[in-house]
Amino acid sequence: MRPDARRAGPSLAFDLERHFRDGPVVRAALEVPLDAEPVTVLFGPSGSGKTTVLRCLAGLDRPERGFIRFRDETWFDAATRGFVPPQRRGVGLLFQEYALFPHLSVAANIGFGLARAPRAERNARVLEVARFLRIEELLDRRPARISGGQRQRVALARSLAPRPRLLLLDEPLSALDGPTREELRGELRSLLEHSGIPSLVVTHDRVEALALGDRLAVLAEGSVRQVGPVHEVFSAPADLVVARVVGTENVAPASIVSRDAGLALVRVGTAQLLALDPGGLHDEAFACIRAEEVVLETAPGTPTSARNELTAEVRTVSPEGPLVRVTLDCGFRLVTLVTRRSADRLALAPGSRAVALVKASAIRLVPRAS
Amino acid sequence: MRPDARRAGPSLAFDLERHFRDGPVVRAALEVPLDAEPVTVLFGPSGSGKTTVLRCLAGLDRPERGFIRFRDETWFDAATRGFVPPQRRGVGLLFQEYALFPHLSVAANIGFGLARAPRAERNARVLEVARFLRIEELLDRRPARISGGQRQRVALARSLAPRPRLLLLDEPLSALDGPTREELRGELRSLLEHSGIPSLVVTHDRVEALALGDRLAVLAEGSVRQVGPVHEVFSAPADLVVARVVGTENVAPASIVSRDAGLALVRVGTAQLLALDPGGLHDEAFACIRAEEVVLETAPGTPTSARNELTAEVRTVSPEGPLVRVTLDCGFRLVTLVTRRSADRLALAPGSRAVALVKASAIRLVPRAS
Amino acid sequence: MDLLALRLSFVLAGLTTAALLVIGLPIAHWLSTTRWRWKVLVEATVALPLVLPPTVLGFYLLVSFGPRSPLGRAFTAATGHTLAFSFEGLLLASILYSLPFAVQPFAAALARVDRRLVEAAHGLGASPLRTFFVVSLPLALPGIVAGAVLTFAHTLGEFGVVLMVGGNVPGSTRTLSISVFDAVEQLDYATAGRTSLVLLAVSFAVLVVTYTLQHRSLLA
Amino acid sequence: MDLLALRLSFVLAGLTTAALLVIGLPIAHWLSTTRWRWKVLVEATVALPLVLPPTVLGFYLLVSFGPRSPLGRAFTAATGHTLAFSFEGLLLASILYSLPFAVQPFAAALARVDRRLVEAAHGLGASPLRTFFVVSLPLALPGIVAGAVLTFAHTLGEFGVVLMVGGNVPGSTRTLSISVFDAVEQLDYATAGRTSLVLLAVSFAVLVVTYTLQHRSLLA
Amino acid sequence: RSGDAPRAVSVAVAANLKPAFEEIAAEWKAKNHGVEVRATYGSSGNFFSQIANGAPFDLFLAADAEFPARVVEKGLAEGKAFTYAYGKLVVWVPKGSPLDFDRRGLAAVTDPTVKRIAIASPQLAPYGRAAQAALQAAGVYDAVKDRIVLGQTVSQAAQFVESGNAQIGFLPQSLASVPPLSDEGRSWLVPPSIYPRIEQAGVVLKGAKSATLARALAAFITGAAGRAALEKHGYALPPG
Ligand SMILES: Nc1ncnc2c1ncn2[C@@H]1O[C@H](COP(=O)(O)OP(=O)(O)OP(=O)(O)O)[C@@H](O)[C@H]1O
Ligand SMILES: Nc1ncnc2c1ncn2[C@@H]1O[C@H](COP(=O)(O)OP(=O)(O)OP(=O)(O)O)[C@@H](O)[C@H]1O
Ligand SMILES: [Mg+2]
Ligand SMILES: [Mg+2]
Repeated sequence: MRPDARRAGPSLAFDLERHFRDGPVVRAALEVPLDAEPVTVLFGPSGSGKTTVLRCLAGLDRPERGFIRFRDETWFDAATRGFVPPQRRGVGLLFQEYALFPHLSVAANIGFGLARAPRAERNARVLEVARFLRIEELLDRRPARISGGQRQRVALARSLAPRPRLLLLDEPLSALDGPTREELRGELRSLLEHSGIPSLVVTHDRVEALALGDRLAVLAEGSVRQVGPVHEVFSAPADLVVARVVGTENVAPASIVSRDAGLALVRVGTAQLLALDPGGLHDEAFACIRAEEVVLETAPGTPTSARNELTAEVRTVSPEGPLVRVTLDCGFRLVTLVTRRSADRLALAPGSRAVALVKASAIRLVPRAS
Repeated sequence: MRPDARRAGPSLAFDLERHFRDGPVVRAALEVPLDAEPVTVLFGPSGSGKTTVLRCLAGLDRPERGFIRFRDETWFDAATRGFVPPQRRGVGLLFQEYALFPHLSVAANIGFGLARAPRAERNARVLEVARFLRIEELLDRRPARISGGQRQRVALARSLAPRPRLLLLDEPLSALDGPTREELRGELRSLLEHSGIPSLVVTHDRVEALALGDRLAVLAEGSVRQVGPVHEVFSAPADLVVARVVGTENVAPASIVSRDAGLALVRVGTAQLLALDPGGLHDEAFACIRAEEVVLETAPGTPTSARNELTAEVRTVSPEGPLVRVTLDCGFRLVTLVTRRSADRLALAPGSRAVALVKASAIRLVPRAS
Repeated sequence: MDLLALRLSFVLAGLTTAALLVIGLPIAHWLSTTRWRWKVLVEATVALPLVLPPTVLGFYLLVSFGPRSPLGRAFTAATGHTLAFSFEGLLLASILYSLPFAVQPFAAALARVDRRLVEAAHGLGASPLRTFFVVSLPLALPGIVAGAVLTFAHTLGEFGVVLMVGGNVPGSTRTLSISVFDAVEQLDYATAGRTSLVLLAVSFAVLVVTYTLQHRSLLA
Repeated sequence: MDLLALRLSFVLAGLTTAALLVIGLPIAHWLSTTRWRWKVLVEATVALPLVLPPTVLGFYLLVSFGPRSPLGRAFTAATGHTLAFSFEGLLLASILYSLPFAVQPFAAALARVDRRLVEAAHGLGASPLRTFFVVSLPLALPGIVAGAVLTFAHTLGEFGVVLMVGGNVPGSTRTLSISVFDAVEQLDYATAGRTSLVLLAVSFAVLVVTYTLQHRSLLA
Repeated sequence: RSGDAPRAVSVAVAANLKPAFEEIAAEWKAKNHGVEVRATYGSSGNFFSQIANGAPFDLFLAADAEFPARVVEKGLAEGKAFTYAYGKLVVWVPKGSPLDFDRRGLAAVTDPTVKRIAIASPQLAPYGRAAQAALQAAGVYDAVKDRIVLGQTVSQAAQFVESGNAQIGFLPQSLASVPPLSDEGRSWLVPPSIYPRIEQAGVVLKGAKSATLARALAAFITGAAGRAALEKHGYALPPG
């Protein structure tokens, strides 16, 4: 999405470049609509520039080039040297490493952004946010005297309390245990939905991205590679880089053997696979297959034109949460995820044999050049 | 497991109590064998005392009561006031918030614990560990000039580099993106296995616990509630608290209607369920059911004595990573996880009807008193 | 025991310290945040008053307070009396002479305040002024207290500049340090000892209270 | 221009600063880490030498260096000359007098070093000594430099104590500050001005180099 | 260093004597084949404290008679104290001052243009005591006492007037009769009858490393050559 092709409604649009001395250049361009779909998730590998983007949006870093526009305000413009200082942007930023004020109580930390509100109102708001994040018994303590996960929640509370115009959350829930995290994730989502505060949330967790976000922007190798509804980006990564980032388990080099009626026959390793032909491909491509799209059976079924059946040998079997990750050799290395029940039923073990079923539509071919 | 009932082989055993001034009391007792199964995962809700336990083991905090024994050394004993200072424990601690030396380069940070090694050896080791963690291009930078996930890896590298006698890792991979995390998780596991360094790893991630750990210790409400093989603890939580902590999705109050031949008939909400009778139960209990143990079908099948069939109405359907989380009303609120394919096949949508199948053995009854 | 001089000494030391908090903190803040290439020059300059013997510095101040300097003339025109030999002149001289004692520790302490906390404050809408007072200043407190204590104690003991600029006028420029000095010069060791003891005791009390308050504020 | 005095001044200031790094850092370290209830008393005591006028302090030092004190007698027995009026005595007096200038900023800076970093160093097997030199000290550098600069500059300018204890002996206790002081006393302003200028210029150069090195070490 | 035949003598000299003593020392050195005179100039009070604590001076030339007397009293002296000069007090005013002392005498200090009068501290300096006594004798002390500022030494008093911060200074003639003061203003001799004599005495110190040389120098100062130099520099002489 090109941020300069401006939408009709209000939006946050930026296109920026930040150069680090003996470090990389971070480039990111994005336009986020502000009138609907409040939560945009920023996804990207470690070191791709997510924090840098948030810092630039908050006004704590100045890009070397580009602009930042929020609604009809220009927050930054390298061309005109325009710069709105952080104080006047009304942004709530949750720092990745919290940056809590060590000399202030938890309550004073949370209330810091409410300096202008009358005391009673401020206290009420602090209590409200603290309750929401389950840290109300910690209000009198200093940050050094609470736990890591508690600190993260205090930092989140501090950024939420002033009801900012834009929320920038850098891994808001990463230090929390599963149950707390799930609970807060749901409540945070409904809070953001109801308050309508547009938010940019950095997370490394696919589940969190799906649960929190409306849209997903993938930042990798110095630029925003893809933007779209979360589910769509996960299931249809635009290129190899995105596929890697969103964690497509199988990305294998594929050469196109033939094409026919919207399908392509490709060779992957020693196997041949039928895949949807996205068009515009050269002979060399990557085949991306999500692990959970592979079905395992003990015996071959009825092959159809749109389904691949691969006989395979099981290499490894390892539990992964509610599922079992099975690595197969079927002419190439194929990782699959099956339920524990299926694994039991199929008696999967290293060395045993199985048949892997993959729909042609589940194999996504992406150009190799990218 | 009572730590004072000492095993034959070498072990790390502790039983400690740390009192915080206007804070909670953290109690933890555990015995970890050191001759096999190198990795013990410490699991527990935010604020339960995981960091406190690691700090006590590293010698940075002094418990008010109890003892810490490592092999045949007594590191701490409140009774005799014995205390081995951190320098002499040979422990590698990864701090939850990294605590990198801001004035030293990444290389100097990683090499800090190798002060006694000759320069060349030190450099080689630093490079080796940095390569392992994919941070070798950052060696010359200061911590302030790298990203959050990079910092976490530097901290991990710093604790691994001196080949400590005991590793204490406080959320070693929490700030990393999915693919990097998965990769490192696997490599860390094999590193720990091969080096044989006994490790205590704090994580909030079930997948990580399963993938990294041999044993799981659950710390909650001020004490270690359960210890055992990871999978076992996840699938058979000893009590309600553990069930909550390990994230058993369904924990519902159940009253026992009748017992027969190792099975118990319980009422949950308006439904009646057959469950395994663990014995020793009073009339009131909790029924714990893991979401992925529930199978959804469109129509009832052949009921068996050991299988419950519950007709249900779908309430919500929400994607969660590779799976879909479906909340049902079947006389009580039942959360299930199904593959995306199943969800499509069953055409699950709010308001639609389905049948939930739950094996009696998948329903775990835990006493209500705990 | 010269009570007038005792009072004067503490008033002078107190006002000098207060003035250097007002003047020194902005300078120190600037020094600790500026990225100007040549700031080392300013840093070095700030320390220079110390290098001159106090009476010599006092002499130069005396000249620049005199009727032949624009400053001296302006002051006399405005107030009717000379800057030299007045309490105002004494205060001004003390402030100039003690500047390094205040600014150096202030700047050192402010330089070590975590930038991320300052950024966090800005991000939460705090003005630079509020950020300074609510974040930087409390975090730099030990250094600020060190600077204030040095200024205070040193002003109490100073007599070189004070003597030169003040002219030893009882009640307005004759400080306790001059009394002690006079007593020692006159070989009146009993008086000198008594006066020193009072000076030490009162200062000790002031310092103990200051440090206790500082520790409270950091630990509460 | 009294080159002997110039050399002596810088040697004295340099040695005093060096000595106070050696003596002051352990005291400051202790002050910044101890949890002893009464440490405020020590903190306050450290500042006390400042409260006395330099010549008065000098007088008391003179007495305690003299032949009637055990210290003075012991020194004379050991070296054959008196502690007073010798370079050694001068150095000792300067160290005592400048103690607060060093210890206060040192302690303030060390107090603000993040405890978690110290813990991290201990956890990585670093001895308390190595932790101090490799972690605490570099992190407290601005405060250490501030203390050292104050000590150095102040020792250059000091003449009250120096005059009293040193006795203005050319080549061994006559410092440049005394030369300037003498010149001003003799109303020999030309010499005073010239000497002051040299003192200022050399000090300025030393300070600029110090600050530049400090910034380098923090930013490199 | 301190060999059998010392070639140097160290002298503690009152600061006001510096110009005169430099001349005397140069002359004496020439006569004694280059024997070094190590002079330390400073305040007599300081010198006394230092001598009492073992300062290695051979000869002490004070700004008054009291300190040498105390040295003798303490048994630190070799022989008796000797008076080598009497100080003369002058009133010094900068060039262009309208004050006319020749006509009005000391009463001129009450002139309204005189805002500040600089004298040395009467507690510390004999010239300060003399100035105070002179003002009292002239009957103007009470009228001007609030305008008096005290210098710790006569030099400081001189600086107060010279810098223009005070309009009148009571100074030793020895100071006022040489540059820079002699160039920048004029002085008027206060009649010696209205203030106590400012006796300046010296003493040879016990344990002097070169007592012979010290005694010889003392004799030289009180001798013809010394007297001539002292007189030239504005001191009155004891009956010789
Ligand atoms: N001050 C700096 N100087 C030089 N390079 C820097 C600086 N700050 C960040 N970088 C580099 O810029 C890149 C982007 O950093 P950033 O912190 O934005 O990454 P991130 O996407 O937030 O990563 P993570 O998920 O690990 O937090 C990284 O490669 C980092 O090493
Ligand atoms: N210095 C302290 N003073 C008072 N209470 C403290 C202190 N340090 C920790 N606590 C409290 O002790 C409990 C345990 O803290 P700890 O840091 O060990 O938790 P944790 O299990 O590591 O949590 P998290 O997963 O959030 O990091 C928390 O409730 C915390 O608030
Ligand atoms: Mg980041
Ligand atoms: Mg923790």
